[in-house]
Formats: sequence, structure tokens, C-alpha cells
Amino acid sequence: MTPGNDRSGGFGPDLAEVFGPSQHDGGPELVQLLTPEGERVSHPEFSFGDGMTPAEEAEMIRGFYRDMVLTRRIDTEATALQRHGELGIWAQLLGQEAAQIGAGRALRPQDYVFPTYREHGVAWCRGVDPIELLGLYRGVDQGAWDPAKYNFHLYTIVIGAQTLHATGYAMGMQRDGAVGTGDPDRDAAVIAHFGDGASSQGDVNEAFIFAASYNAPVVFFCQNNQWAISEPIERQSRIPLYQRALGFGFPGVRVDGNDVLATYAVTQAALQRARDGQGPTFVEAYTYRMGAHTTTDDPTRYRLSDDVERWRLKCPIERTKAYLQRNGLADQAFFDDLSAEADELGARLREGCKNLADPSPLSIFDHVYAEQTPELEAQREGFAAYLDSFEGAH
Amino acid sequence: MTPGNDRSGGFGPDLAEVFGPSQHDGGPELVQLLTPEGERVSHPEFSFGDGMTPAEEAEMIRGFYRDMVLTRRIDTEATALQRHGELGIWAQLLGQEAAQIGAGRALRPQDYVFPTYREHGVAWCRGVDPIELLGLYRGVDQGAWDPAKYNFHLYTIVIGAQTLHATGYAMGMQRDGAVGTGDPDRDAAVIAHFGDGASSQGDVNEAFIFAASYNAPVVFFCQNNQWAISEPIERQSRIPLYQRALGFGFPGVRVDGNDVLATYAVTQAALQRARDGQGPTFVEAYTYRMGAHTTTDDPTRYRLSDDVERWRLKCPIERTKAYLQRNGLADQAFFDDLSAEADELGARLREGCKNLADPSPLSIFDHVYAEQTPELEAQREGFAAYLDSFEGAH
Amino acid sequence: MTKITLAKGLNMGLRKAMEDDPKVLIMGEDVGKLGGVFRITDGLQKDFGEDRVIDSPLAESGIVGTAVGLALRGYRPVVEIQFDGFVYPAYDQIVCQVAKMRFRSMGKLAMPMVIRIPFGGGIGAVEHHSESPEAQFAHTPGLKVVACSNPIDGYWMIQQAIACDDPVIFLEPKRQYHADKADLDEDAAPEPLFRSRVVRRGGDATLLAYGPTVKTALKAAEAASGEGRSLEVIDLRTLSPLDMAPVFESVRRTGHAVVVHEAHVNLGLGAELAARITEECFFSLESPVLRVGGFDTPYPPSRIEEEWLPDLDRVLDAVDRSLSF
Amino acid sequence: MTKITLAKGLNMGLRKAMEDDPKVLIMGEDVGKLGGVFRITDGLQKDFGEDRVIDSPLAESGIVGTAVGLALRGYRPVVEIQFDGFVYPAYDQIVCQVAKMRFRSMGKLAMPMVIRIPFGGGIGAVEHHSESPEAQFAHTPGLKVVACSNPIDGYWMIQQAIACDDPVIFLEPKRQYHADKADLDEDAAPEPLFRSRVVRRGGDATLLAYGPTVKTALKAAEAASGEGRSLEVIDLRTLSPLDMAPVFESVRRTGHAVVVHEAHVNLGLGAELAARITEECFFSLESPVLRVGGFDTPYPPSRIEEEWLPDLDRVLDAVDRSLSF
Ligand SMILES: Cc1ncc(C[n+]2csc(CCOP(=O)(O)OP(=O)(O)O)c2C)c(N)n1
Ligand SMILES: Cc1ncc(C[n+]2csc(CCOP(=O)(O)OP(=O)(O)O)c2C)c(N)n1
Ligand SMILES: [Mg+2]
Ligand SMILES: [Mg+2]
Repeated sequence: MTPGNDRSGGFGPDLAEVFGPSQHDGGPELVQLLTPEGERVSHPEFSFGDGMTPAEEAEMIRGFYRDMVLTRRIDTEATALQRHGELGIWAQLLGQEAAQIGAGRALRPQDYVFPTYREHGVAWCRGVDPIELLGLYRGVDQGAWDPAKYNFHLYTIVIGAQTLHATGYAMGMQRDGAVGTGDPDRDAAVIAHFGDGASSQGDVNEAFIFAASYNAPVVFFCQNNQWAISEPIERQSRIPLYQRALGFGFPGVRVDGNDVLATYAVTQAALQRARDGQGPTFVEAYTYRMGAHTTTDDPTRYRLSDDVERWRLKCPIERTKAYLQRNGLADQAFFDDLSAEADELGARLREGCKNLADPSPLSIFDHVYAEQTPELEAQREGFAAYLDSFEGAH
Repeated sequence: MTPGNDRSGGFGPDLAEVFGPSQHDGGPELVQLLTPEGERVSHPEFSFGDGMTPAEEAEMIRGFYRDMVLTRRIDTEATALQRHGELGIWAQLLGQEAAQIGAGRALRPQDYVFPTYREHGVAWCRGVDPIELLGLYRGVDQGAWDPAKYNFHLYTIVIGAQTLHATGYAMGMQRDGAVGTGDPDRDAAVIAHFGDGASSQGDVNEAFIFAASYNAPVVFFCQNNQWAISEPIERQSRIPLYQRALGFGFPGVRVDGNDVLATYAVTQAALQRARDGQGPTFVEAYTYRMGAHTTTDDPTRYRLSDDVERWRLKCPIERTKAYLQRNGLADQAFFDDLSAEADELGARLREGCKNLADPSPLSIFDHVYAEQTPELEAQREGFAAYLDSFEGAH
Repeated sequence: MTKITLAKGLNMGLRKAMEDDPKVLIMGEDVGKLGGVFRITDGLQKDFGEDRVIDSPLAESGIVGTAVGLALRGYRPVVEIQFDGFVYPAYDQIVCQVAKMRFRSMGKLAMPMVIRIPFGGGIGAVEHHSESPEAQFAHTPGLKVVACSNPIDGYWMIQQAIACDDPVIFLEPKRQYHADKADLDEDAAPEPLFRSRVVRRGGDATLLAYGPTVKTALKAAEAASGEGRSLEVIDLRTLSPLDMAPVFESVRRTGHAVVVHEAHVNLGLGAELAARITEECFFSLESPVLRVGGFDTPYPPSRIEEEWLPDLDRVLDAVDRSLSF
Repeated sequence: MTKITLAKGLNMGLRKAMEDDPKVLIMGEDVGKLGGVFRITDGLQKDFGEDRVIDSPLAESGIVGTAVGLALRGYRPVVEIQFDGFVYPAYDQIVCQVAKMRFRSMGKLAMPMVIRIPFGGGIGAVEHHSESPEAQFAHTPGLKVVACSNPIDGYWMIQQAIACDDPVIFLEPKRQYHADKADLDEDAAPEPLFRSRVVRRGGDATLLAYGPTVKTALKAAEAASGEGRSLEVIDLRTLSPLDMAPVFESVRRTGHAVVVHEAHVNLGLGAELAARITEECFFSLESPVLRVGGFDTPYPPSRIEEEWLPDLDRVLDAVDRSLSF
């Protein structure tokens, strides 16, 4: 090749042609086990239900369905609570239920989760009381649950920061001898959640490097919901995101994030690789943010409703329902009961939210350090005296 | 596949098997045009000398040889100057001459360079007086040359930071209409130098993302000299570094960084891609740091002399000399003249270094802002008066 | 004369700067179609194109780092950091590269960059959205740091900052974006950028404020006047360099000074102001300079942020303590 | 009793901490075989293995960010930042994550991490190798910041910092690593970590110093005593929280205070000390607190660094100005 003459020569084929653009979702690269129409399909590498009886399998899918319906209800209620002024803001997960439930249900108790601010479905799977999710958004706390109780870290708002925490935590598991022993109750892994936008942060790429370098047991689970607030995925990557991992020397796979069975199967396999001591995996759950970025966002300024309509046809809940119904795996009573359960949950959330009390002003000084410093004690006392001075005035 | 049973299934083949380990330098992936023994070999994609007459080609190779010999002399002299206390520290390039001269000579005047602290050979190609390189290491300045004069930015010491500057500068070229016009005197590109260690920094990976996203005309030129101070390349990547680029959606190529012809050919092609508007390329120049990290480092603490000996056989200068001699492309007079020229350069450097004057104490206050602020003016005056107060005392 | 909010003033100022100089670029997350989460860049991408109003990948170090390169190429990038708490990933580029470029190149390289940061609390947001990081930037030589407090300043100061050949950290009190309106006279001659301004005359004590606390200080002065106390209020406007002349003049007259900012008191701007005022006005001071600010704790959950933030009563309390010292 | 340098004291202290608690890990660039560029971790990887002395990829945010995860898993990471000027890529993780974890989790999560930073100038290095970033950390609630100044403190303070359940920014005056030797008594009872210490008694004025400037202050006091002036020297040791009691006691006695640090004067620790001393000792002060520090310019080329750094003469000059105010 004469340098400069043949424009593509020497550097291999045009990668955009090889990989296709970043928002392309067809083709064999997308792992799918349940079509938008609710048909089971098979995949050469991943499958769901192996080793289960049909009854067990149906039970599990009904469980996923229930999880998704209840998670959506939490989301809808919280959105309404924000509209009524009970929450300051809410980050909706509408449309991402299958990605979160599929990932969340693939976890074992000893695994550990590092969520973003939108992982309400994963929190549900970990047993966090949904009322505890509201505090941050109401402004009464910054996450009220005990991470150690659920192996579910507090929400992280600074984009990408938690992927490094996840990697470090996984390095800790290695040091604890909790990886690759072959004991299913002992071997553990970490899952790090993040978004398509987050993939551009230095921290996330450094997390890939550390995880690869130490072969840490961590699954990088990216919900590519196509948007980072107003910016489309094309701004962050020109090829499919899961390919990013290959350049760091570990596998990446794109799964249909609106397909709860496929997401479960892929995440479960990735977690098992990690637990077995085979290191990190990148899972790109290809999905769509059906709602606004948060309740303060106005997506009509930057995207077409056509897109949203197209994705509505891929609804993760509808396809699971169609599958269950078509195959007679759930009767009307199941759906009615679930509907009642959702209503109850909704009522409990509304009630619980309103009962979330404001913290006391003096709590400002709590937990800055393990023990109160003299400096802060003095500030606290000064502030207490100041507050007291109003007592008389009122 | 049953999740968790088949350990590699679903995630593709073992990448370490596909790509080989990061420090593996054989195989077809390494672009080489001149063997360590000084034999010309051909490569299916890259070649050197097309369109030139044999005389022109020989002239060019003699030029490269001269560049490498003089660059090495600069390095040796500076190392000696440090030993004699004339420099505070020096970052040696020993062994990396071909990588730097190959890259440096592939540049056009309108291209722009962002170096690290070790790009003395590239500086040489850009016409920077080597004496100007010494100031930073002597402690009399932080880079004395005018970057705009040579299109060669100041050295950057914070690892990786300059790769973002390079990308931004390239975005500026796009906005100036200096890319893809087809006019060889107008179309321009940027080259960003960095090391294997640097590839772990968030900034470098963000630079890849920005460059890919905007298709910026920038060549990421990584000298993989196998070491980041005491850390081997395996700590930063478990597969060959050039593969990193693929995950970001642009081409990567590994070239024999001790082969000046191959490095020239590959860099030149990558630059041309950029100038043509085809976006970024990653070039991994596979080489070896023959010296210490800097003159304050002691590599015997962390690496085997065997390795160094093995790499000595791949010397970039020796192989070029062997080629020139064996093919009768340079006579003894050429080598003698060059040797004399190197001695002269050495003498000029020693002399020039000693003449680099210390800055005046009051220069501390210069150029903090475009115009002096009243605050700094007051500090300056106070300090001037303070200094004056000693005049009498002495 | 047009009635404008601070948000509108900044938007108009940016537009004017882009019209006046084709080298001015805007970069940041969501600054394009969305117009930024606060709509400060509303309509600019539509009118100036995607090459001049650049939606960036989600990476703050990347934004500032590429802006450095654009500045070296002769552009004048105006970077938007979405919220104060997200400036830290870019901290290295700002402190080690942006701030030092002119000095280390001995004046050969300029860094005409504006980094706009919506700052301060009071909007009921979740964590990392209500920070006041100004002291850390003011401590860094090579950066200039300014804070606007009202719509008219917003309009002029952003243009002046863009015209400035030094990097400017431009702090915008996000709580005020839509709070008040003022009459803009586009033909008026603006005050220079690096000048503080006495915004209310008074003789009993001096209140020093900037950004969001200027309004608090003015309210406190108003309330105090009802009790027969006359407080002078200075809007500092420039935090680095500080413009101390009007401050010294005032404190020499009143003998009392109270600094009000939202940033943590410990090592906040108040510390520097107290130190300098005491050095220069030692014999005029009748009491030590007092500081009212955010407590030395992380920013609290928003339901109690108004307790954490300095308010009118805490300012008046400090004035009381100062006058009765 | 062993004669040790500061470097040796730190190395021995780290070793002791690792022996005492298997959860203690060391992380950083080149901390393994090389023992760190200053050899502070010399021999530790050999004796404690690669799992406990971890050479990291070249990425500071990655180091601190993964250390956060390790701390959440119950480890006690001790992070080495190679040079002061390279802490900034980790700034976001330190300020937004490390510092806030306990507060935001309402005490449920601890962050027992030590971030060791060789700091300060005077070693003839190139740019970014001589910075004094302490004020920026001290301004951040949730972090503790300490600076050692001598071999014995080095040995004890590093162990105490590792034992502390809060994150500690641990500043080591790199210029002193090999400068002086002192007798270590390993059976002595160490001073508590968060206490300042009067290191020389005197009655005419109080010098406040920490890290590298303690030695400068002591030399200045020695020189002054030759001229019949008796200066008290306090080694602050803890920069956040500050231990003001001995400072107030001293200044009430002397009526004069001079703060000496290498960091830029503007918004350096001296500002906070001046503000607090003036608040507490207003009627005892005979002159304003004066500050001697690095100028408000970027750190200069090393051939003139000794002009930039506060030295004995500049301290004495300030004492003169203070006493003749
Ligand atoms: C460091 C940082 N910068 C900016 C923000 C503001 N911000 C919050 S969410 C968001 C977009 C995130 O997009 P993505 O990662 O795709 O996650 P998604 O919200 O779509 O789930 C931005 C820019 C932030 N939280 N942190
Ligand atoms: C942000 C940052 N961290 C640490 C350092 C200290 N340091 C200087 S060079 C170096 C190793 C760089 O290795 P590499 O990128 O491979 O380049 P090489 O020196 O081999 O040319 C380190 C850690 C630095 N300069 N900047
Ligand atoms: Mg997204
Ligand atoms: Mg290297």
C-alpha cells in the first residue's frame, strides 16, 4: 500500500461496517429468547430453563412478570408522588423493567450490587423496601437502607463513580477467598450498573482496566437506554457499546434488555464466570428509556415520539404477559391477584412516602466523622443555641 | 448453553487466546519492514518508498539514520549532563529512536504534535533546538520553545492529559476547514504521544471517545516501551494495546517501533487518514525502554537484564546501519561525517546547557495572568523590597 | 429596556458574545437541542450550529481537556458544567492544565476559556447538585473566579468573561436563575469584570456577599434598617482576584464586617477576607470579622437545606454578635 | 532505640500496621518491587505479598475508586499518590465519594482509608512534583488531614491514621524523607493523632507551621533567639480538624502570630488560622496574624524554588513586621 493513497488499507476494514452503528439492534449480536410478540426463540449460546421442570420454569417466569409489574407500579406511583409535590424529583425506569429484573434475579445472596440512581427494579429484587428508595428523592435522606443488609450499595449519582467501587469490592472478594472455590454458597461476584452515557466517563474505563488487570469478579451491566438526558447513544459510541469490552481484553455481549428471559440468562452466565474466577464481563442490555430522564426533564425538546411509539411495541411486560397467556401458564386469577397486590403496594407507597419525616435540623452534624470533632461539636452547639433563641419568639 | 456450566460459552472465544498476551510481539500483527538484522521485508498493507526513485529512498533512509544517531547523542549528552549536576533529571529515550523519528518525519509542517516528556526525537524532527529541551530538566523553565513556531506543544508531565488537548486541537482543525479538503498543503492532523502506562488514565480513554464521536483528525501514537516506571505492560492491559482502539470504533495497528521504515509508513498512513477526514487511528509502536525511567530511577530493582540484552539485538540504529552498509547506500565518509556532526552537537549541548541562566527571582510573578493583577503586583513589590533589604547586608 | 431574568441575561450575553466573535464556542452536556438543563444555552445551537454549540460525550475531564486544545487552536470555548458537584472529574485539567498554561509557557500560550458552573443550593435537589466549590478554584493561581448575582450582571459579566484572555471560573447562582427580573439597558456601559460593588450604603457594619447570598444580605440589611441599623452591603463579584479596595474603605468606616457565603466556613472565602481585612484594617476593627456560611458538614438532604444555608436570621445574628462584641 | 529517618519511620509504621491488622492493604503506582519512587513501601510486597501490596494501573481515580470498594468490603487501604501534583485525577473520588460516604449513609458505611501524599517542594523537581494541596482537602468535610514533620511522628502518625475509622489525607514532607535522623523508642506512648504540639517554647510571638515548614520555623526561632527574641513554635500536625486550643493559649500569651506554609497564601491554611485566631483572641492580639507562604503564582522552575518557598529570612521578616506593627 502506498501510504496515503488507499484510504482504508492497512487499518483493517471499516469498523462501522463490521459492527454496524451503535443504535442498531438487529442481527445475531442481540441475544433474545422472547420476542416482542411473546414467542420463545432459541439462541445458540444462551438459554433459559435448562434443568428445570416445566412447572418450575413457569413459576419462575410468573415471578419475573410479577416483579416487573410491581416495579412498574413503584415507578408510576413515585412519578405521581413527584407530581403531587411529595418528592422533589424521580428517576423513572419505565421500559427498563426486564433489564433490571433479569439482572436482579440472576444474583445470589452473597453477590453485591452497585446501582446508579435508577435501579429501583434491582433494589426490589434485593428486598429493599421501596419506601426506602423514596427518601433520596423526597430529600429526607441520601439513601436510608443498610447496604450490608441487602448487599445493595447506596445509589450513586456521580456518573460512573460506582463502577470503580464495584471493581474494588470485587478485588476484596478475591482477597477473601470468595471466588473460584467451586462452593456455590461461597463464590461471589459484583454487578456494577451504569448507563450508556456513563460509558464515556474516565472512571468507567478505568474500572474496565482495573477489572481486567486483576481479573476481578465483576459484571459491568450497562443499560443502554439510548439516551443520556438529551444526548443519543451515537454521541458516546459509534459502534455497539458491548464491543468496548473487547478492547480491554474481556468479553462483551449485547442482550435484548426488554427480554427478561434473555437478560436473566446472560447476566446469570456472566455472574457465574465471575464467581468461577474467570474475570469481568460486559453486558449491554439494549433497551429504551420510555419516560423522561427524570420528572424535571422534557424529552419532547430532543426526541421524536415516533421512536417512543416504536419501542412501546417492544414492551417488556406485555411480551411476558402474552407468553404466559398464550401458553396457559397463568390464569386470570393470577393477573387479578397481581393487580390487587400492585394496588396495595401503591397505597402503601403513597402512605409511606407522606410519613417519611423530615430530618431534624441538628442531624446536619451527625455522621460526618466516626466521632464528633470538637470543631463540629462547637458548631452544633452554636446552632442549637441559635435555634433555641427562636423558641421564645414564636 | 446452561448458564454457569459451560464456562466460555456465549461470550465468544477466550480473548487472551485470540489476541495473545499484551507483551507478545511476534506474528502477523506486528508491522515490520526492516528486520533486526537489517533486511527489508514486505508487508501486505504497508510499504515504504513507493513512488520514490531508489536514490530518493536511500537519501530518506540516510536521513532517518542521521536523525536517530543525533537524537541518541542528545540523549546521551543530557544523561551525562544530569550526572554532572547540570540537569536535575532527564527522561531518556534510549531505544525509542526509531519510533520517534519514524513518527516525527511522517508529519507535515501544518500538523501539530502533543508530546509527553520523552519526545526528544520528535522535537528534533520539528526543528526545536535541543538546548531548548534542557531547560525543563535543568529547572530554569517549563519548556522554553514557542509551540506555535514548531507546531510542537510543550511537554506534558501529567500522564495522559495531553491526549485530550490533542483531540480538542484536532476538533479545532475541523472547524477551521483544514481537514478533508484534498489540498495537501492545507489538510492537517494532530499526533498525540503517550506511553503504555498512560493508556490506563481516564483522560486517554476519554480522548478516544471524543475523537471517535467527532471523527477528529488525530493519531494516537503510543510508544509501548513495556514499562511504566517499574510496572510492566501486563499491569495495564492483558491483550495487545492497539486492540484497545477497536472497542472505541476506530482502527488500531501495532508497528515495530524499532523499525523506522515501518513506523514511518504506518504513521504516515494514519496521519493521512486523519487529514483526509477519516478520523482517528491508534498506532502502537512496540518498542522497549533500554534505559532507566529517568536518571533517578534504578531499573535493576524490578527487571531482568536478560530482557534488556534481548532487546539490544533489536536496536533501531544498528539495523538501519546494517541495511545501509549491506546495500552500499552509505559510504564510510557518511558515517564519519555524521560522527563528527554528533560530536559537534554534543559539544554545543554541553556548552548551551551550562549557559542556560537561572531565571530572576522576580520572574515568579510574570505571566500568571495576561495582565498583572493588583494582588500579585503587591506581592511582587513586597518581595522586591524584601530582596532589596539584603543588598545592604551583603 | 427589556425585563430579564438571570437565566435570560446569561442566554442573551452568550448569544451576543457568539455574534461578536466567531471563535466563541459552547461545549457541554445537553447544551444543544435541550439548551442545557437550566436552558441557559436555549436556542443557541439552532442559530449557531452544531459546530459552535457542541453536545459532548458525558465526561467532564474530556470536555475541559478538549476545550484546552480548542483554546490552543485559537478558539474561545465556553464550557458548561451541568451542576457544581460534577466539576470534580475535570479538576485535574482545570488546576494543572488550564490554570498553568500561560505561566509555564512564559506567556506564549493563552487559555481564554470560561467554565460556567451553576452553583449553590436552595433548589430542593439531590446530593451533588448544591455545592459551592469556589474556594478551591480561588486558591489556584492562574484562574480567575467570578460570581454573578443578578440578571444585569449576568448579561454583562458573561460577555466580559468570554472576552478575558485568562481562564475564568464563572459561577452562576442557580437558585436565582428565574427568581427576579430586572431592566436591561443594552446600551449602558458595564462595570469592569474584576470590581466589587457596594450595592447598599450603610454605616454600622459591612456585609460581604457574592452570588446567591447577595440577596440574603440585602434582605438582612433591609430588616436591620427597620431596627435602626444601617448595614452596608458589598457584592464581591470577583473572588479571584479579590477587589479589596472598596471592602477596606467600608470596613474602616463601619468597624465591623460579616462575610456571608454558602460554601463551608472552614477555609471558605470568608477566611481569606477575614485575614486580609484584619491585616489592613487592624486598628479600625471594633470586632473580629465574622463568617456566616454553610456548616462544615456535607450538604444535607434538601428538606433541611434551608437550615444549613445561611439565611437572613443567621446574618442578623452575626451582625448582633459583631456589634455587641 | 533506633536512629531513623522520616522515610524509615513511615516504612516501619506501615509494616507495623500491616502486621497488626491483616485488613491493611497498600495500593499505588510502583509501590511493589520498586518500593515506591521514594522507597517508603520498600520490602513490603516481598514480605506481605502482591495481594496486600498492590501495584496498580497508572490511574489515580482508579486507585482511590477501587480503594473505596475495598474499604466497603472491610479492608483498610493505604493509598500512595506518587507526587502531590498527581492527586487531582482522584479528586472527584476523594471529595464526592470518600469524604461523603459516612454522612450520606447516616453512619452505616465507614471509609477507613489513608491517602498518603508526598508533598511540598525543595527537591529540585520538574513541575507538578512540589505542590501543597492541603487547603483543598481541609475545606472538604468528612476528610481528616494531617501532616507529619519528623521521623518519630512519621512512625506513629501513619499507624494512627490507618487505625482511624475516617479517611485521612496523610501529608509527608518529601524534602524531609532523608534529611534528619531521630531516635525511635517503639515502646513510648505516642501523642494522639489529632493534636497540635508546642515544639519550642517562647514568649514574644507564636509561629505556626506544619510538615516541611516546622523545620524552617524552628530554625527561625533559633536565629531569633540569638537576637534576644523568644519565639514559640507550634507544629500543627492536624490540619483538619484543627486543634486550636494550644494555638489560642499561645497567642493569648504572645499577642503575635505568624503562620508559615508552602501552600499559596491566598486561601491557604493561614487564612483559616488567621480568621479563627482573630475571632478568639481579638483583644489579646497586638498585631494582625501574618502569613508567610508560597506566592500566589504557580510553583516556579526549581532553580528559583527556594525564592518562592518561605524560608528562615522571610519568617523572621514577618516576625519583625508583626512585632513592630
Ligand atoms: C459526573 C456527572 N456528570 C453529570 C451528571 C448529570 N447527569 C445525571 S444523569 C445524566 C445522564 C446519564 O446518562 P446514562 O449514563 O445513559 O444513564 P441514564 O440516566 O440514561 O440511566 C447526567 C448527564 C452527573 N450526575 N454526574
Ligand atoms: C497523573 C500522573 N500520575 C503519575 C505520574 C508519575 N509518572 C511519571 S512517568 C510515569 C510512568 C509513565 O509510563 P508510560 O506512560 O508507559 O510512559 P513512559 O515513561 O514509559 O514513556 C509515572 C507513573 C505522572 N507524571 N502523572
Ligand atoms: Mg442512558
Ligand atoms: Mg512506558
